[in-house]
Amino acid sequence: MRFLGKEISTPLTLASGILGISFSSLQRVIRDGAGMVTTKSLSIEPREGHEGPIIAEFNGGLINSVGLTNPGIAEGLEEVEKFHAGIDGVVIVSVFGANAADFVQLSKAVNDSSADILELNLSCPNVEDEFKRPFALMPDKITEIVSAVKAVSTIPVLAKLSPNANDISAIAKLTEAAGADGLTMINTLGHGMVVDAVAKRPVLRNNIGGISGPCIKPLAIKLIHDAFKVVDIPILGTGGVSTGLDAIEMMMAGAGAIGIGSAVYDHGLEVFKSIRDEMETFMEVHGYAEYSDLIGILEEN
Amino acid sequence: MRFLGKEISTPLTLASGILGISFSSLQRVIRDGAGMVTTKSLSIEPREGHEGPIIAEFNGGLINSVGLTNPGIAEGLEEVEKFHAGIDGVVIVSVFGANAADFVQLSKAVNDSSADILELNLSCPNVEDEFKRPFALMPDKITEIVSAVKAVSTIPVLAKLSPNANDISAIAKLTEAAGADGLTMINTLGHGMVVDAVAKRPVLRNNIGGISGPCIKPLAIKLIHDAFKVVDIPILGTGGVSTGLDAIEMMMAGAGAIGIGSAVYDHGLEVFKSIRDEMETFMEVHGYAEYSDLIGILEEN
Amino acid sequence: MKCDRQTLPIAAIREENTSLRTFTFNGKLNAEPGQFIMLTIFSQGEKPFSIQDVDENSFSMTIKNIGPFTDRLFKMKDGELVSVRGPYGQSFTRKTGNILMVGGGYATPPLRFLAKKLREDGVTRLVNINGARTAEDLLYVDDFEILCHQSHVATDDGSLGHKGTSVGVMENILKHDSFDRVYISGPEKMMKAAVVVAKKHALPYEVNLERYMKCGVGVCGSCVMDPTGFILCMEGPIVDNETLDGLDDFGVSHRGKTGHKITI
Amino acid sequence: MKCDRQTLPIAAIREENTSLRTFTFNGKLNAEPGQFIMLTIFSQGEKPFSIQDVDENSFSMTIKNIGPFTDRLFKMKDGELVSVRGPYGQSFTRKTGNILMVGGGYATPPLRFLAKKLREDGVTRLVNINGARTAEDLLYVDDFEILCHQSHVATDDGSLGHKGTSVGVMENILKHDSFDRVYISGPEKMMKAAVVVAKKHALPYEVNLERYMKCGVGVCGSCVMDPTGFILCMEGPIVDNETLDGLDDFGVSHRGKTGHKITI
Ligand SMILES: Cc1cc2nc3c(=O)[nH]c(=O)nc-3n(C[C@H](O)[C@H](O)[C@H](O)COP(=O)(O)OP(=O)(O)OC[C@H]3O[C@@H](n4cnc5c(N)ncnc54)[C@H](O)[C@@H]3O)c2cc1C
Ligand SMILES: Cc1cc2nc3c(=O)[nH]c(=O)nc-3n(C[C@H](O)[C@H](O)[C@H](O)COP(=O)(O)OP(=O)(O)OC[C@H]3O[C@@H](n4cnc5c(N)ncnc54)[C@H](O)[C@@H]3O)c2cc1C
Ligand SMILES: Cc1cc2nc3c(=O)[nH]c(=O)nc-3n(C[C@H](O)[C@H](O)[C@H](O)COP(=O)(O)O)c2cc1C
Ligand SMILES: Cc1cc2nc3c(=O)[nH]c(=O)nc-3n(C[C@H](O)[C@H](O)[C@H](O)COP(=O)(O)O)c2cc1C
Ligand code: FES
Ligand code: FES
Repeated sequence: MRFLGKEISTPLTLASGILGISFSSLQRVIRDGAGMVTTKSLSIEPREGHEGPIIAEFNGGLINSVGLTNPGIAEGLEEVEKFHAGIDGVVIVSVFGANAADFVQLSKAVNDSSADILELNLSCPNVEDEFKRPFALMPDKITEIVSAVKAVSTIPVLAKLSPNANDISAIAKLTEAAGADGLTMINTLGHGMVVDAVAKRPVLRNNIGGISGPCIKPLAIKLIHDAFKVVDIPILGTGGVSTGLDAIEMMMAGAGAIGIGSAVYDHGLEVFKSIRDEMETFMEVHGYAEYSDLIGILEEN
Repeated sequence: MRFLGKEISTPLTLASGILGISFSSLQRVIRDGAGMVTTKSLSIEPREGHEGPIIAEFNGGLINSVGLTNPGIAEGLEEVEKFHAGIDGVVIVSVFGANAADFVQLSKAVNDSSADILELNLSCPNVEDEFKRPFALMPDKITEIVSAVKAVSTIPVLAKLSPNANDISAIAKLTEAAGADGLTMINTLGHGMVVDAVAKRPVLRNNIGGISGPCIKPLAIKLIHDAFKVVDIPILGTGGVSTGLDAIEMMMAGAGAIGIGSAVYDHGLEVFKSIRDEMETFMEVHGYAEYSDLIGILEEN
Repeated sequence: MKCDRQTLPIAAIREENTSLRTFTFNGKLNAEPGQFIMLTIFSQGEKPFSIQDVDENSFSMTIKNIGPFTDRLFKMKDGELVSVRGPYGQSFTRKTGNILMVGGGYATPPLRFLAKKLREDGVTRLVNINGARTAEDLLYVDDFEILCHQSHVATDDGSLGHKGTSVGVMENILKHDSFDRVYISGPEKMMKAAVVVAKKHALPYEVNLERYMKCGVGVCGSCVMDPTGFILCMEGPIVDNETLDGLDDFGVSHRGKTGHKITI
Repeated sequence: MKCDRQTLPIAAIREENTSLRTFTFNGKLNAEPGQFIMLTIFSQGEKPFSIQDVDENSFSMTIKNIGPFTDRLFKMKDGELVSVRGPYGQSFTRKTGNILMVGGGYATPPLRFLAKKLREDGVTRLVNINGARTAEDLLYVDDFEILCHQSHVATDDGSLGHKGTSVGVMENILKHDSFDRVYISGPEKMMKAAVVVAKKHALPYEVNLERYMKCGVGVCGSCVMDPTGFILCMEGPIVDNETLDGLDDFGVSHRGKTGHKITI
């Protein structure tokens, strides 16, 4: 199948922020069965991110407050070069900045690298103290950043949206209108707090974190479906997928490919193979020939 | 302990929409160990609500699109009278209307009944097609409705807020400023879609529903804590509580009492006793004498 | 997961009479007699139906065309998809010994399933009374003939068997015969009458109640009965004599679609 | 749940020497030698530490005061709360037979735990080499004396035992003695040297690696090693000879707090 013009063997994609710092993890995830891999979100300067604990579990998912730890765009792109030197695979480079100028500078660097697709992280809930509200909740910011990036990018651009948006259809439409080639939906849901009752304290050092995992799947599917109905650009559906059936449901709702994040935590990297196998079995039983036959075929009641 | 001036034996409260149509269910829940019970949200006229399926499960919780089925305020309040005729217990009557005038009319009727506390459901996500965005997302509507109701109500008034609000601190503050005696937080998270991949359709007849259950607990706790920091009125904390530890965490975050909804689905009405027992054990082990010693003692890192 | 669903094509449709059809599905259902499922027709709605038979890999319900949902179902053909969740609720107790069953109208499906199971259990003696308005309305006449040691038929118009109600037959039988337990499933008025008879003979009984059900899983409150707050979908629909004594609503009132109370 | 936590008061603090202390907690930890836990000091942060001992109802770590986190820990007293999650990672294989252990500096804690377990398993012969800069820096001298059949000590300054490194002692011993397996835990340069020696004698080995760890559960990528993408926190920290051969980073480079690569 194809996604944003790239030939991929499966729609399964490593989501940003999971392992994706080094070429070696990215290559490994491709070998373990992903069709595409996303790097951790890269900023102009290196970032240490938040102190630990940066991750906590609850009944239904995870909260994390990694805080966009990354070695900076220059070193990040070196890893992308090494990745491509060793394996055939599609790399999505995720970037984030404090303003449109940052995003443009980052996008230029990514365009000068061997990256296949650019993803704009407009929606990280873990740096609100630093950067205020996620851009993905502010229509004018989305338009400004996406159109500025599109003016300099020749590789396809994905805009990563937030589940906290109150009117996702409007956001999706204006993101498309600003020139985005595709949407990544959804980032983590902001915010959750997991409490340690014995210590009378939040578990995360940062007190709150973004919510991911199985529990956000119904939210992700709903938002993806809403966006699918109003845009023509493809959607990299992400949020709570951990089984083949999850992936199929999300593709039926409108996703053109599927991001996998928290499931790696829950099930290890083998999850790519198991999801792929489950998808294939379902497709065989129910008579779907191609992954692309699944996209957006959901009928509302 | 006391909540809004009422003496209650435990902080555990039946949340609105769970069984609470008839005096007999409400009495039963009190007998099963709740300190307070909330009625299903009552409107001026009877409502059939949505066709089924109105409820679906997913890994982490429930989605529902009951659509505010209720026999109308007149018959609903008859049940409240019968309730009080047979048992000692605190009843919170939940109401919702299409505008401030409806809320005032409903509140007058509730004030004329034996109801103990009035709850304004400003935040049901299941009737957006009918009533547009939940009032709880619109600051001016909250102010209008709450202050109009307060002008006619002599019994305490709880305003039920939505987790979809982007700035809960602001919403909580203005709800308090409008005169609310307390906050109920949170209603279900809007919206989720659960898909039946074989049928290629959403499971719910109404396609989408509000999300509840364990998976919304971190969101609820975070929002309750945010509100607790900025208001002086008590909070009826609701969202994903199914164990004693859940309840304790939520009280530490700032809840003055605890609503229980989806846990009744997951564990039956015995859940009130089991939560109470688990709370008592924890309090004994960790040296808390009173439920009220738990409220808001969480320290941020 | 209580709401786990099976989405299945209709495998077979059998016409029982002009208004009743038996729908069979190929799927596993681990159900006992008296339990029910919630059946979804997509874009239409969801309704409760008793299970009338379960085999290793199939199960079936007998359904009366009575309104919009069932009408839509009657228009469907083999191979069309519906969705089923359940089984829900408590079943009849499966007692061996000397057993009487009294059924009426389209409420007999669970008794058919029960009869089959009781025979498998090696029941000592199983006597069935099958009532309906007319011969044409009677369900499973041949099945009960085969499954029971003795099988009686009653029709209001006398078009088959005894002229009168199944409760009338029950009274007659109890004059000269005794049983360990009676299982009753029919219209509520008929069950009320049957209970009076059973009480007179100090015969333990179980009845199969129906109330408006929206969720089937003890959440919506639609099926709750006064004054005990009995949750029929979970704690019923099969109710034994002791519990039934506490349900003032029995034979008196039920709740409609909005939850309002209606006198029967 | 991989991130299940235990929040516990410090039960005991034992001073091992000026910079190393052993912290004991009363709690259950189902851990094997070589595994580690993530330790949280509230409002401070979270760091990985190897387990040096586990008893029925307690466990302990030996920790070096080296920076802000450990400094804060060293200021804490009995009874103060910390939080622990784990155990994480793969342990040393527990082989019986003829076993050599080579440890250096503050990396010896897992070897102490291993020695205890191997003795419980009935190891045929257990020989330990314990190295440090000075006598004062040596850990567990008495423990190893008791736990092992033979226990050697090496200090850089010769203040106790052999003057030189533990790897020097290893070389000497291997000249006249042979083993089934060697377990190595120390600074990476020392382990690199020990591996060369082990290879020369075709002696199977397992090493205990350290990399910057933020999550401990295979998510953040901080500890991943090139070029195989080996996830040290989950698949290590104990690494056997075959796997280690694939890790070009061993002894060469690691990643810092931002994930940037640093040459060792
Ligand atoms: C536990 C249980 C088992 C049942 N088993 C069978 C069965 O085996 N065969 C069969 O034909 N019918 C059975 N019913 C009744 C069946 O659910 C209704 O016939 C069906 O819902 C009618 O829907 P409709 O839209 O066709 O008719 P409508 O016009 O909507 O209703 C006609 C009548 O059906 C009943 N009804 C409608 N909706 C419901 C509901 N949600 N819950 C309960 N009753 C309802 C009411 O009495 C109503 O007056 C059972 C009901 C219950 C509660
Ligand atoms: C699997 C494993 C087991 C360990 N076992 C022990 C042990 O038993 N006893 C012991 O004293 N130390 C152990 N360490 C090292 C321990 O984690 C660090 O000493 C500690 O994190 C230092 O933190 P700090 O703030 O005091 O010092 P900092 O000033 O933050 O760091 C000092 C040095 O400690 C190391 N370090 C700091 N943070 C980390 C981190 N998150 N992950 C890994 N290394 C880090 C780095 O080498 C750094 O240069 C272990 C590390 C790992 C990965
Ligand atoms: C530990 C962790 C780190 C993440 N880091 C990033 C990031 O750097 N950039 C980004 O765009 N999304 C990040 N995300 C969000 C994921 O890419 C994904 O959108 C989200 O987790 C939902 O998918 P999931 O439920 O499959 O995890 C992170 C998620 C997790 C759990
Ligand atoms: C089936 C169902 C019906 C509900 N109906 C109502 C309602 O009528 N009015 C209302 O204010 N909240 C309603 N709610 C929301 C609950 O009161 C509660 O706020 C929410 O479910 C979160 O709590 P929980 O996770 O404990 O279920 C309903 C929830 C469920 C699951
Ligand atoms: S049908 Fe909903 S509680 Fe019984
Ligand atoms: S420490 Fe995060 S992946 Fe190993």
